Amino acid sequence: MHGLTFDVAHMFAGGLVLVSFMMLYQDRLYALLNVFALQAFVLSLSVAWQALVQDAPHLYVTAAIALILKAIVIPVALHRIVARLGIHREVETVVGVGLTMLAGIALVALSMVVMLRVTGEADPLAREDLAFALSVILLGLLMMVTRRNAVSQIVGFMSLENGLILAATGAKGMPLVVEISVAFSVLIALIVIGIFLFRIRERFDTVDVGALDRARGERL
Amino acid sequence: MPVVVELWCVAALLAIAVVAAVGARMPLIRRGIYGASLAVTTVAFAAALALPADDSHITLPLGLPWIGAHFRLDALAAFFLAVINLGGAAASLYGIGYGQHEHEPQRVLPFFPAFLAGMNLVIVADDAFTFLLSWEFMSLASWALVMAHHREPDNARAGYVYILMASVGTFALLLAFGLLAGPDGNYAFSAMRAQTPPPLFAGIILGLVLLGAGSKAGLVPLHVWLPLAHPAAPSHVSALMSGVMTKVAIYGFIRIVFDLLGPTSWWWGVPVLAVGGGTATLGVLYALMQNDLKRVLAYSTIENIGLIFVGLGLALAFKGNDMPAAGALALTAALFHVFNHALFKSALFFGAGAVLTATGERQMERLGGLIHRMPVTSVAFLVACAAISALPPLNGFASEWLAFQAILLSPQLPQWGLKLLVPAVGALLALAAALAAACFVRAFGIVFLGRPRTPAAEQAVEVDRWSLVAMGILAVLCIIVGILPGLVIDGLAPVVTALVGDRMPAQLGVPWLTTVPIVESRSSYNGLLVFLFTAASASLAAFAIHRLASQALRRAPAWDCGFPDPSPVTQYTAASFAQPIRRVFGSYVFQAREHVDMPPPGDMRPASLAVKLRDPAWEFIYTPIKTAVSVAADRLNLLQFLTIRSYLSLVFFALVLLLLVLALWP
Amino acid sequence: MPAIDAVTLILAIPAVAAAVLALLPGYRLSAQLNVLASFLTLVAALSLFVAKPEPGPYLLVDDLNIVFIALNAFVGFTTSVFSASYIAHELETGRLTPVYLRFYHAMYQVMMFGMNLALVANNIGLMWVAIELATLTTVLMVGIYRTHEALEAAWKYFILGSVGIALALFGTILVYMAARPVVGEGLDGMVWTILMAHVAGFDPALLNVAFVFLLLGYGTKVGLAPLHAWLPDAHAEGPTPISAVLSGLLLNVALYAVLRFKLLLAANPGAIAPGPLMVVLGLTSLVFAGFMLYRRRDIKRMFAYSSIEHMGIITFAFGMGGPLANFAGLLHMMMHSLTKSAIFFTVGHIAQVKGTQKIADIRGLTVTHPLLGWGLVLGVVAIAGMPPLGIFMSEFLVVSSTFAREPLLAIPLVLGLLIAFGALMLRIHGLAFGEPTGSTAPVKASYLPMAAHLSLVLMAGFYLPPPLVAWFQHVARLLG
Amino acid sequence: MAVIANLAIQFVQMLLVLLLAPLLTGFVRKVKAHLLRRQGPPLLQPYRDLLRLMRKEVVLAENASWLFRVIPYLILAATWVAAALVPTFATGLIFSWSADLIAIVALLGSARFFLALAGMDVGTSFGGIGSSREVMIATLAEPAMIMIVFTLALIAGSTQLSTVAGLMLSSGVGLRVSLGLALIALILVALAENARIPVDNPATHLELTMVHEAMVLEYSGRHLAVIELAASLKLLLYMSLIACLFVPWGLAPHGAGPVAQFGGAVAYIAKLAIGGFLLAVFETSIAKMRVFRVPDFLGAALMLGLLGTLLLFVSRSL
Repeated sequence: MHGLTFDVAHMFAGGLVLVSFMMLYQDRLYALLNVFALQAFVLSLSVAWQALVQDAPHLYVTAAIALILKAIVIPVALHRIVARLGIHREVETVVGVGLTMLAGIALVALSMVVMLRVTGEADPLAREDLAFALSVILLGLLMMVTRRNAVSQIVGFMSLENGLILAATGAKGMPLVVEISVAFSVLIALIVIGIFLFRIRERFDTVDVGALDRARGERL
Repeated sequence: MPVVVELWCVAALLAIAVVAAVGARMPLIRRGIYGASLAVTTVAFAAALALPADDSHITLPLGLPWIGAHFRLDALAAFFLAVINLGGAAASLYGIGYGQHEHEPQRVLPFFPAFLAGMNLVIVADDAFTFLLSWEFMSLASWALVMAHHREPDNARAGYVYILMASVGTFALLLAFGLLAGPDGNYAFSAMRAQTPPPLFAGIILGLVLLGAGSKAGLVPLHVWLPLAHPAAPSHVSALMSGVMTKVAIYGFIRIVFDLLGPTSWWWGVPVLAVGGGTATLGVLYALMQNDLKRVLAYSTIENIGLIFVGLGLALAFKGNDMPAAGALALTAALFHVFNHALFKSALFFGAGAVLTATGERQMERLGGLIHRMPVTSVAFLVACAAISALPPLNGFASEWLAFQAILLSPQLPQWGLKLLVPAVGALLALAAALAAACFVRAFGIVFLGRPRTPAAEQAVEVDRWSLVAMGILAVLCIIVGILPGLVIDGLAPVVTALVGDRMPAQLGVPWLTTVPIVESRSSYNGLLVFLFTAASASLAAFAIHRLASQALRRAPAWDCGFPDPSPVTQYTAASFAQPIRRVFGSYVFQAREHVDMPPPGDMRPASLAVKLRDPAWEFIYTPIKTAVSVAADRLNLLQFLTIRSYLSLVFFALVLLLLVLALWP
Repeated sequence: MPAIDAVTLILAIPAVAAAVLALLPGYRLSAQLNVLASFLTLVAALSLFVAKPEPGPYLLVDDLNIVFIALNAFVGFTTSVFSASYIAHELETGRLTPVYLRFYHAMYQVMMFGMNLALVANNIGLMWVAIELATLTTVLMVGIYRTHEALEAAWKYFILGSVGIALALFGTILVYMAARPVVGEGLDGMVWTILMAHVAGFDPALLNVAFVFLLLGYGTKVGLAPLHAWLPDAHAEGPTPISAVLSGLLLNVALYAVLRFKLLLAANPGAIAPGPLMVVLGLTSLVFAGFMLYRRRDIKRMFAYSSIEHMGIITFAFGMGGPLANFAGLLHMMMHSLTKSAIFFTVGHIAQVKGTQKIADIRGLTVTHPLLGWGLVLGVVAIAGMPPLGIFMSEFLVVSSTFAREPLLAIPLVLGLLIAFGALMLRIHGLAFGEPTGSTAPVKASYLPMAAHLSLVLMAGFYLPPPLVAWFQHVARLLG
Repeated sequence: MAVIANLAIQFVQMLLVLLLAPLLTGFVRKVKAHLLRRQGPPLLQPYRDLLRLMRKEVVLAENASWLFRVIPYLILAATWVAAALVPTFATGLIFSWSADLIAIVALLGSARFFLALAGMDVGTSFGGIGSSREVMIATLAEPAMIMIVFTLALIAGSTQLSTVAGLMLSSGVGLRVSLGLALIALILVALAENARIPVDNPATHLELTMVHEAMVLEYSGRHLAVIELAASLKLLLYMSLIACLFVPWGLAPHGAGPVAQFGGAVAYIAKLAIGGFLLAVFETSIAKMRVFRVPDFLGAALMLGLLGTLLLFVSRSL
C-alpha cells in the first residue's frame, strides 16, 4: 500500500511540474489560460489524493476550491476579460521561449539539489513533494518575470500559488491549510474582479504592464 | 568637587538655552541671555582655576545604560576649561553689545549657550559615549549658529560643508573609540587606560584621531570647512569657533593620544610634525590670498593650529624617546600657544565684528582709515595683531620662543626620520611666523590705516561700550601674559607632569622672572625686562627730543608726486599688497595666475585685473569625491524608473542566488 | 484572568472598531471614534507592562514583542490623531471625496488589528495571515487617491507584496516540515514556544532553506535593497498617515517576524549562521538607499529611501550579532519608528500647506512656519543620527562594536552612513533655510503627535528606562 | 656695588652704540665717494643732518593718525634695545641675560612691522609700494635669520648671545662648514635688512626701485631724524653682530677689568671701520637687482641657513 500511495502522489506532483513547463511554452493568451485550468485540475486531483491518503477530510475543501475556483471560474473570467478588453492575443515574452525553457530546467535542477541536502530521516515523500513544490514555485516566478502582459503575470502568480498549495498539502497534518488556501483564493479573486474590471480599465486603455510603468511619479 | 560645579554650570547654560528658545521674542530675554551666559562662564572659569590637587570624577545614570555617564576633572581638563570659559565669557560680554544688531535674534540666542554647554561637556566627559555625544552636540549647536544668517546663499553651502566635515570627523573618532574599547565595548576612559592596544592598532587609532580631531581643529587637508563656516557665523560666534572650539579639538587629540593610547612610540611624532608644519605654512599662505577680513582670520587660525600640532608632535617624539624634560618643554610650548591663540584670535574676531557693525562691510577692499573713526577698536586690534605676529613684549612671542627652544633640543633625538624632519619643520615654522607678520600688517594696514575707500568706511562710528570692554580686556591680557610668561608656564606644570611625566623648571624662583626653558645657562628670555627696557628707551628718546627739538608741526597734503587729486582708490588694496608674496609663493602653491584686461586706447571700458587661485585641497580631494558620489547617484537613480517586471526579476535573481549559495555551501 | 483579557483586548478593540467604522457614513464622528479606539488599544497595551500573561496556544507576550506592542499602539494612536486633522484638510481641498473615505477608518483599524495580531501571534501560520492582512489593507489605502501614480504604486505594491508573502508562506511550510518529525503533527508544529523548545532537533538543511525563503519573503515587507521597489512609491503616493504607519510600524512588524525566525536559527547549532546573509542585505540596502537619496525630487519618496537605509542598518546590526549589536538593533528599531513617523507628520502638514511634495518648490520653512520648519530640522537631525537624539546611541554601538570585531565591514557601513547623512543635510538646507517660497498661510496642524515622538527620542538620547534595557539585553543575548 | 658698575658699563655700551651709528654711516658714504673718485660729504655730515632735522618743523600729512607720530620712537626704542644687547666691546653685560638671539631678531621684526604700518598710514601709493615690498623681503629674510640663529645655537648649545660669543672666543670651535654657510647667509640677510645696494638703493628716491625710502617718504623734521638714526643703528647692529660672532678676537670676556674693556672698544672700532670699508667696496662693485630677483637672492640665504642647521642635526662636528 505504501508504495502505491507514494507513486500516485509522486505522479501527480510530477504532472504539476510538467504542466508548469507547458505553460512556459505557450505564447497565446487563450492557450495559456487553458493550460492553467489543466494545472489547477491536476492540483485538485493531487490534493484529493493526499486527503484520501492522510484521511484528513478538510483537505477535500481545498481540493474543491482548487477545482471550482481555479480550474473553472477564474479561467473563464479571464477568458471573458481578454475578449471584452480586446487586448491583443499575442503574449509578448521578454526572452525567447527556448531560453525560458532552459532557465526552467536549470531551476528544477537547482530545487532538486537544494532539497536533496535535506537529510533522509524526513520521510522521502515529504522530500520529493517539497522538491516538486519548490520547482513549481520557481517556474511560476519565472513565468511572472518573463511576461510583459498583466494577465500572463497573474497566471504566473496563480501557478506559483498552486505550488504552495501542493507543498502545504504535502506536509502531513499541517494545520490552517484550508484557511491559507481560502486566504489565497480571496487574494486572487480580489485581483481578478476588483482590480481588473473596476480600476485598471477605468484609467488605462491597455493592460500592458509596460503602460502602467510609464505613468511614473517621478518621470524625469 | 569642582566637577559637580562644572556640571551645574553646563546645566545652567542648557537652561539658559531653553529659556532663550522659548522667549526669544521678548527684548528683556534677549538682553539677559548674554548676561546670564557671561555669569555662568565666569563661574566655570573660577571653578576650573581653583582645582584641588587630586582630580575629581562622578558617574551619572545617564548615557549608555550599562556604563552610565562618567565625568572627570583633572589637570588637563581644568586648563582647557579655563581657556574655554575665558573665551566664552569674553564672547558673551561682547555679545551683549554686538547682539543688539542681530535682526533675527531667535536664531542665535538659543544656540549660543548650548554651544558653550557642549564645549564644556566635551572637556569633562570621561567615557567615549558622553565624549562623542557632547562633541557632536557642540558641532550641531555651532552648525545652527552658522546657519543663523541663512538668507545669504553661500551660508547654506558653508553650513552644509561644515556639518558634513564635522560628521566625517565624528565617525573617525567613533572608529578610534571602537578600537580603543575593544569588542566587548568597555567605553569608559578608565577601562581604556587599563588595556594598551597593540602597536598596529595604536597607529590606526593615531591616524583616525588625527583625522577626527584634525578635521575639527582645521589641519590642512581637512580645513576646507573652516574658512567657509567661521566667517558665516555672527562675529562673537566666529570668535568662539576659531578661538575656542579648535582648542576643544586639540584637547580631544591630547586626551586620546597622550592619555588613553598607552606608552608612546617615537614614530607617532612624525605624522603629527609633518601635518603641523604643512598646516602652519599653507594656512597663512591661504590667509594672505583672501580679501574678506573674517576669512583671513579663519585661515590664520589654521596656521596657529599648525604651530600647536608641531609642539604636540615634538612632545610625542621626545616622550617616545623617553626624554621627559624636553617633552615637557615642547608640550608647554603647545599648551601656552593654545592659551595665547584663544586670547588674541577672539580679540581679532571681536575687532572684525566691530568693523562689520560699524561699516557693514567684510571686504577689506572697501574699508580703510578706520583708525580715525574707531580709535579704541583700532588700538585693541593693533595689540592683537602684534601679539599674533609674535612681536617680543607680547604673548605670541613667548610661546613661539618656547617652540623654537624645543626645536633646538631635538638633535638629541636618535632616529634619522626625526633628525631630518625637525629642522625642515623648524624652517616651516619660521617661514609661517614671518608670513603671519606680513598677513597682519596687511590686515591692520588696509582696514584701519590709509584713507577710507568707500562712503561706508567714511561714516563708520565707534561700537558700543560692551564690545570695546571685551576687546580691551583681551588685549590687556595679551600684554600681561607676554610680560609674565612664567605665571602661565607654572600654571601648566601640573598638566605637563600628568601627561609627559616631567615639567619645566619652576619660573617663579628665577630672579627677575626670566623664562628658563631647560637649564639656567642654556638660554633665557625675560619678557618683563625687554618690555621695561623698550618702554624706557622709547620714553627717554621721546622726552629728550620733546625737550630739545622744535615743537613746530604743520598739516599739509601728502606728497603725491604731482598727481592732481589722488582719490582713495589709488591706495594699495589687500590684493595689491599681497601681490609680491603671491608672486613669490602663490604661483607654486595655488597656481596663482593674473589675468589683465587692458582695453585698447580710446576704448572707455575700465581696465581690470583678475587673480585666479586654484585651491589644491578642493581640487585634489573634495571635488573628485563630489563627482564620484554624483556619478554613482546618477547611475543608481535609473533603478527608480524600472518596470514592475524588472523589479520582480530582481527578487527572482536574489532568490536564485541565495538558493545557489545554499546548494554550494560546504 | 485579567491578563489574558489585555491581549485579547488589543485584538478585540481594533476588530470591533473596524466593524463599527465600516457602517458609519459621517466623516467627523468616525475620525473621533478612530482616535478613541486607538487610545483604548494603547491603554490595553500599556496594561501589559503591569501583568505579562502566560503564552497561550495562539497568543504570546514575551520580552521581544512586549515593547513593540506598546510602540505599535502608541504610534497607532498618535497617527490617528494626526490623520484626523490631515484627512479634514484633504476633504476641504477636495483631494479626497467622502465616497473614497468611506472605508478609510475601517481599513485603518483592520490594519492595526493585523499588526497587533502579527506581534502577539504564537503561531507562525497565524502571524503570516496577520501580516498578509495588514499588507492588503495598506495596498488599498495607498491607492485611495486614484491618481495614475497612486494606482501604479498600489499595483506594484500588491504584486511585489503578494510574491513576497508567497515566499514567506513557503518558508513557514518548510519550518513546519522541519518541526513535524520532532514535535509531531497538527497545531504544535507551528507554535513558537514549542518550536523554540525543540529547535535543536530540527533538520538544519531544511531550516536553512526555510530561513532563505522567510528572509526574502518578509524582507520584501521590510524593504531591504533588492526587494525594496514597492516602498518609495507606496510612501510617496499614499496619504501621509499611511506612510507614517507604513514606515513606522509595518516595516518593524515584518522585521520582528524575521527576528523571530533568527531566534529559531540561533538556537539550532547545525544551521548555518544567518549573520553574513543579513549583513550583506543590510549593507546593500544602506549604501544603495544612501546614493538614491541624492536624486530624489519628492520629499516623501526621499524619506521612504531613508527608511530603507535605516532598515538596512538594523538588519546589519542583527546580522553582526553579539549582545552590543543586537541591543543596538532593537533600540534602533524603536527609535527609527518614532522619528520617521514624526518626520512624516511634519511632512504631511508641509505638503498640505505648500500644496506640493516637490522638494525644489518648498524653501525657507523655518521662516514661514517656524514650528513645522524646526520640527522637520529636528526630525532630520535625529534621523541623520546626530546626538543628543536616540538614533546616535544605536549607531554609536553598532559602528564601534563592528570596527572592533570586523574592521573591514565597518568601512562600507561608515561610508553608507556618511553618504546618506550628506544627502539628508543637503536637502534640509534647501527645505528649511533660504528665501521662503510658496504659501505662507498658517496651517491648523496637530503638533501634539510630532512633539510627543521627538521628545521621546530626545529623552532616549541620554537616558533609557532600566526595565526597557533589561528586556532588550535579555533578547539580545537570545538572538546570539 | 658690582651691580652699579655693571649697569654703568651697560649704559656706556648703549651710549657708545648710539654715537657710533651715524659715524659708521658717514664713514661708509665717505669711502664710497672716494671709490667713485668723488670728494664726498665730510665724515660728521650725518650728525649735522640729524641736528638740522631736529630743528626743522614737522610737516604732517592730513590723513596721518596718532600711530604715525608714535611709530618713529617705537622703532628707535626696539632697534636701540637690540643694538644694546649685542656685545660690542665686552660680553656678559647685565642686560644680556634678559634676551637672546631670537629675541633680538624678533625686536628687529617688530621694528619692521611698525615701519610697514607707518608706510601705509598716510594712504598714498608710495607707502603701499614700500610696505608690501618690505614685507615680502621680510618673509624670506626672517626665516633665514632664524636658521642662522639655529646653526649658531646648535654649535654653542645656547641661544644666549654672550654665551655664543664666549664660545667663539675659545679655541674649541675651530673651522666648520656650517659656520661658513651661516656667515654668508648672515651677510646676505644684513644687506637685505639694511636696504643696501643689491636689494634697495639707500640713496635714491626713484619710485620704482625704493623700498625702505618709500615707507619713510612722508616723515619730516624730528620724526625723520629718529628714523634715520634708527636705520644707522640697525646697520651698526648687524656690523657688531657679524663682528662679535665671526670675528670675536679682542672682545673682553665676562667680568674683565676696564683695561681689557678699553682694548675691546678699540678692537671694536677697528672692526667697524674694516666692515664699513668692505661694505662700501661691495656696494660700488654691484648694481641693484630687480625687485623680483630679491626672492632668489634671499632664498639662497634661507637655503644656506637650512643647510647649516641640517648639517648640525646630522652630526655634531660638521
